[in-house]
Amino acid sequence: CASTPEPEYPPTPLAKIQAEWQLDLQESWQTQGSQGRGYVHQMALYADALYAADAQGQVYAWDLAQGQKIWVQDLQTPISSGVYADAQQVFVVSADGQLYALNPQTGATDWQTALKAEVLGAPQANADLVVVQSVSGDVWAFKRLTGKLAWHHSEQASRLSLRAERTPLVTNLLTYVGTPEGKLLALDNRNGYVRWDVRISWPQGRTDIEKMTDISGQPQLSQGTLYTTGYRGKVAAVDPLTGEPRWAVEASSYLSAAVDSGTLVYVNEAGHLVALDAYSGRTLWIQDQLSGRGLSAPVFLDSGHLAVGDYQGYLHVLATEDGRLVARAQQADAPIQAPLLRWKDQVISLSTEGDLHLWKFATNQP
Amino acid sequence: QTPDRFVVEDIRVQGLQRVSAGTVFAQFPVSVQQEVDAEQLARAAKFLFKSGLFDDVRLARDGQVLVLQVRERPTIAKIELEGNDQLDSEELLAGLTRAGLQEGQVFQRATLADIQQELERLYHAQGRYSARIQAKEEALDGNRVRIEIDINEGSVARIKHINLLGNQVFDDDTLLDLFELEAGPSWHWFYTADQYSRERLKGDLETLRSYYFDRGYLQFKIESTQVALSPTKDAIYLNIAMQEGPQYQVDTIELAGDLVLTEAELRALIQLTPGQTFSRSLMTASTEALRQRLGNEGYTFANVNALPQLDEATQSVKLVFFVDPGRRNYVRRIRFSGNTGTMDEVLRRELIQMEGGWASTEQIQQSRVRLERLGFFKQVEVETLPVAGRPDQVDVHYRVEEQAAGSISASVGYSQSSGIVYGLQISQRNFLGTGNRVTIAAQRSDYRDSYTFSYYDPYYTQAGVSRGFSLFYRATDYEEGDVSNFTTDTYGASLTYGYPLSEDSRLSFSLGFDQTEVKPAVDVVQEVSYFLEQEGDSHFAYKLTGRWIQNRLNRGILATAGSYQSVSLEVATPGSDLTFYKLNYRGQKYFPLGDDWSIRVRTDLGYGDAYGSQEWMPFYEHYYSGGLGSVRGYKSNSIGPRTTPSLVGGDTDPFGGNFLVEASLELIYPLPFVQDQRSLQTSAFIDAGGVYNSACYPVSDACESGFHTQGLRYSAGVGLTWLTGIGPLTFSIAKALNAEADDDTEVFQFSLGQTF
Amino acid sequence: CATSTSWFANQSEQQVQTEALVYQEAQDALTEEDYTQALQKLQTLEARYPFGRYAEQVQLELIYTYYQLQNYDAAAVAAGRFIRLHPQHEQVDYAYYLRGLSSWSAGRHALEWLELIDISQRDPGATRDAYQDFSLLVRRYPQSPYAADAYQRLQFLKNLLARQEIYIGRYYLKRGAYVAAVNRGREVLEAYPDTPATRDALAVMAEAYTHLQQMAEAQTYIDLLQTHAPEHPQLSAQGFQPLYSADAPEKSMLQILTFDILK
Amino acid sequence: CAFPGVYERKIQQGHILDQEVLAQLKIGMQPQQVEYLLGSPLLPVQTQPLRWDYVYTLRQGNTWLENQRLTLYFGPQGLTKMETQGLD
Repeated sequence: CASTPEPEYPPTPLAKIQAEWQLDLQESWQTQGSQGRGYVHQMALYADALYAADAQGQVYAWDLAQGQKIWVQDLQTPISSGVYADAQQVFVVSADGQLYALNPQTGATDWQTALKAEVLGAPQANADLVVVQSVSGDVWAFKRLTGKLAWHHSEQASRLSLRAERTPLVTNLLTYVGTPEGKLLALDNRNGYVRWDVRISWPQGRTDIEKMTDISGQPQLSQGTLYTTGYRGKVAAVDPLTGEPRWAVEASSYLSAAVDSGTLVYVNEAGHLVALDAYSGRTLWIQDQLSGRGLSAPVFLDSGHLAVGDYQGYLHVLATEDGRLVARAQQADAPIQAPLLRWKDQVISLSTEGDLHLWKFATNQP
Repeated sequence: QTPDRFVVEDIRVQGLQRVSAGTVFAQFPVSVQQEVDAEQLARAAKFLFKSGLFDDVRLARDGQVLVLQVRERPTIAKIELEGNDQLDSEELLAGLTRAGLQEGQVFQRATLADIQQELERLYHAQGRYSARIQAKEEALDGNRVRIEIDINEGSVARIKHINLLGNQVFDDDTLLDLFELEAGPSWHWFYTADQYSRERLKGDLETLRSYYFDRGYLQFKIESTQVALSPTKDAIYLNIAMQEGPQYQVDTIELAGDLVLTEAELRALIQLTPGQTFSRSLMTASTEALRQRLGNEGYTFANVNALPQLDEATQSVKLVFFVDPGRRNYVRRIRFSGNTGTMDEVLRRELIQMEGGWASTEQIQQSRVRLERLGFFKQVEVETLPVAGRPDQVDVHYRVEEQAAGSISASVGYSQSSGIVYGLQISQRNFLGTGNRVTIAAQRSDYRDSYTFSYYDPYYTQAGVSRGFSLFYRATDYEEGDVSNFTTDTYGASLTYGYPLSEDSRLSFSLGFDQTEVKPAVDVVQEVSYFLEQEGDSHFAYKLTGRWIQNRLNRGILATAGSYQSVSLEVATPGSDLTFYKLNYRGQKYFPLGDDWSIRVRTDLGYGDAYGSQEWMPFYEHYYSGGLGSVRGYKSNSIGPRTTPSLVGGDTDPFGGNFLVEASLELIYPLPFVQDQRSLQTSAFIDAGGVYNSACYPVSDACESGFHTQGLRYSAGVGLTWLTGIGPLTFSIAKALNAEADDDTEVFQFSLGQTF
Repeated sequence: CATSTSWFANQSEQQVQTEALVYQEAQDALTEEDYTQALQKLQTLEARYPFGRYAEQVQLELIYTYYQLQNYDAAAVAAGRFIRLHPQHEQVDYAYYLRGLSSWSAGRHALEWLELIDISQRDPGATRDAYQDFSLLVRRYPQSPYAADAYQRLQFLKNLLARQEIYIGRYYLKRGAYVAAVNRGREVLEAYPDTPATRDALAVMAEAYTHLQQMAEAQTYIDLLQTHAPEHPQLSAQGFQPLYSADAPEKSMLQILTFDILK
Repeated sequence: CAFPGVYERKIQQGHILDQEVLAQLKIGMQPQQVEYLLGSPLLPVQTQPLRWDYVYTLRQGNTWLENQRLTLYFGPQGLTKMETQGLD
């Protein structure tokens, strides 16, 4: 019998849970989704405005307070990246390598510039610059008012890298990026020079596949420590100014970790949620009931709860203290790969088919 | 303690289980009575260890006796594979054997890792990047091990999306069409175009570069190609970033170096002209044409290279062709191989390139074509090899593959036109490899009994004067052949001489006689009885035939290029009972369309008439049309005017006519799964043909004289010819397009043993 | 579907036949000339006991069995492997001999026994490959029991190849390609000096130089022919008789038209 | 043979000996220099004394169109004598 080869980590069926919280669907909107081109289209939230993009080339803006659409802008070319938004501008990158700066009120295009690379992660910005990182690991920084190229850091292209939503962490002075070769770099925002770099994991093994050891998640900064995950490498904490490693733990995760008040949570390759003590790296708990379910990057809803989406369109909420599953809801049967968002008492989820849902997150304990 | 220096009285080996002492001594370079020191012994031990038979080799000394303590490595008794579905076990075991790992082999610790790596490599080659292999060993008695390999094949990494960046001039779709790799729906397991492989990507990038170079974008550059694999390892995404650059026009073209020929002559071969958009393929074609031309002048190893100099300001190219003829070459020896049946002289006499003369590439190639035109060989290849120590001399080697035509063959053929054909054919075109055509053939069928003896020597003299003679006896029952109800007995003989007029055309004359008896059946058709009344039923004729043949086909059988024409005039000379002539033209031309596709146009024309006191041309010499080799889809000989039934009754039969018009248009295409195109040719065709009488017999009522279009018959269909061991097999399925009531059509026709 | 657990895993290891027993069975099969049986036995020995006591003997007998089964390719491959593995083995001459015989027999032409086909006028095919093996055997192992037969076959091959050069040389004389004819004759003198064809080679070279009107050269070869083969057919009272004429047509018109009856 | 219009192929043998090249032959030249100019001789060479023969022949059917010969004699200090025949 032509057995379909079973995947490396077979998805585990969901067991009944003791729901302590619940998620009630409030609102549902629609984008054109990723159209099978493997885009995640991370959403952006600023003040009460929610922004999203899709593979059709449309950028949407909603007013969450009023619960209705503000504007839709059609760029007539597929968008591959996630969305970044703040008070001044909204940034997206198209599939053929054009960075667009849009006016947050009207969606009109301020400027656009070509960088001729595929960008999946959402652009990041600070007061002066907007920074994007391509799938191959190269980093471009542009002046956010004019769109003029400030600097370009190029990574020596490895033959086979992991397809992931590489996202830089932009601070005032430095921009932190992970590379396909397993290194964490700090780039000086003025000129793009490498202030420091630290090797988090080593490519080992014989074939190209075994040699893949990308750092593909977005580095996270919390209480003066910089955290990063690594594919077939390590989860590590380093000093943000010098790159001095504080602790590192063998792990394999290609998604960004979530850090909040002393707890770091990441999803490993097998789909287990693992919580570490942010100061020492000691393992607090491991939640493996969602193994193999293609989880999205974990997000803290509040200090007590964190949430992930899975490949069948389920939302799962876990308790931060021990990782037990406290709430669950299912949207349409389409994968949720974009990290969830929290707005006031609501949780926002986006599926790859473009269904965007707002859920009221409340406890069901009297 | 290792002995410092001593004479070895004897050598004893301890720890042998399955390895024989003889093998150990053969690998241990120390012999009895030899004086050795510690260093020599260490080297000897290392040499024995390198044999790979033992896990450990230790030396000890017992008095004057050297003791070898060895621990044998186990050998692999069995390798078992589990979980492999896409790649079957033989394939995997063959891969392991190639890596030197097979049953009976010595087992080393490293073997396990080697097995794992080798199998992973095999799966990665199939694009199954997520395959995982565990190998473990289990000890058996007799120092042997069994190796168990558990395979999880994982899924094939399919290309989800190819992303082109930086292309403004040509859009994504036009460029992606050039690619072999495509992002395709993974619903079909055998759909392999979307299976990523590095070689295919390299090939596609090369196609992309030449696409741009061929359109003048000389500064086109592929900046980066980036391959990303999804974390679940089953989807691959390609990013190709390019820099198109400006389009360049040709500014000037120069020729430099030792041109050997006049500049004008060489310049005519260059396919680029100033002002035209530059194209790399035209530049390469021009270089090849120049090199070929110099080869024809004896400079077989000439080389020509073209250097485009870019002027970025004006976006124009200055093109310089550097010509270096090298030295004129001479052919030292010409050698044949593969002609185990055909005599060397039969091949050598066809060559245009002379041994001992200056070498011309064109003549060497033309000689290859002439060998193929003999029709004795399935394949003829030629290579020119430089002679060591003689920079200006070459040897030419023709490698032939003989056609599997038995020299003695009894053939039982079947063709619808004449039923079962028993035939004993003593030989055909290459009698015992002498190149002479000797045919002693006896054929019996309901339609015709014929006995022929013919002998034809194409090289009666060296210059190519050919000579042949033939004797034949034929009894034909036209009734069986659906013509009309009479039989003819003919016998005769002829002597033929021919000689070449040029490299590919010949003229031949033949003188002969034949005697024909016509025996009408009782209800013979009126036309026959009318003719017999006029001319009697037994005719003797002297036959003089002149024939001009021009054969430029690229192969003797199943040609795919070139042309063939023959004009012949057959005259029954004065002094024969019936004086008539028949003028025939037969021509075919191929238009190759590239890699085994070509169009073939064929035409047959014939006109015969009586002359002198004679009024009618003998009806048994009439032309007929229809059937295989003529207008397919119609019964053979069935097209054309029909006879008038006898007064007694009986049906009308085809009567043929004194002039024939036939033509066919064929598209020859290769069958996809057939590699050996040389012995199988398939085609789709349209045939047309008609037979007419310039004047009608007074007795025939339904007869229209002269050419008229309703007389033409059309058909269309598909055909196949296959060269089997016992002779060519021809099939055709054709639909008659404008058959009328009394035409007898035949959709399926086949025959074995004749080539058409 | 469930991965197939190898149901025969628990089958006890095949009753271990001692190596000697299997080897004996192979010898019996060989003596009875039951080569298919012998082949099967020898192959199990080769797989089971690649380094056993009889390993080398088994290899030699395998070559012999393949040869008897007329599987000439397999015999040649097996012999080649033996020569590579045991270059100093005292029976390595047998391996060379068998490899030579294999390519010799592979080259034989079906109709040759009918004397209808003169193999020296055609490509001897695989038989030519036997040349190296036999000459190496004769040169390096003169006292080998097979050297005598190898020498015979070598001589036959040399004569065959030399005769072929003469045929081609004479063809070139007929066509008027005299440089080619000279070189074909020279090839015989240089490559096959110890064959009777050298006499005809001298005649071909003499005739070629005559037609080239280089009488001095022609005379040297005629003198050589005189001394080495006074009874050569082309030597007559009036001196050297060329086979073809350089200026008269090969066949006159009359001859052509009258089947060579009238001149 | 005497058939009307019979095509008889031209048979060419030996080295093309054209005038400019022959003009460059000088007494005293070493054999390698000659070999570079004319090419290595196709006909067998005589060794004592060293004599090289170059011929160029062209025949059609059984009539001579060209029959040129060049014989070169070499001494210890290179080319000593040149003889030509049929080369005007």
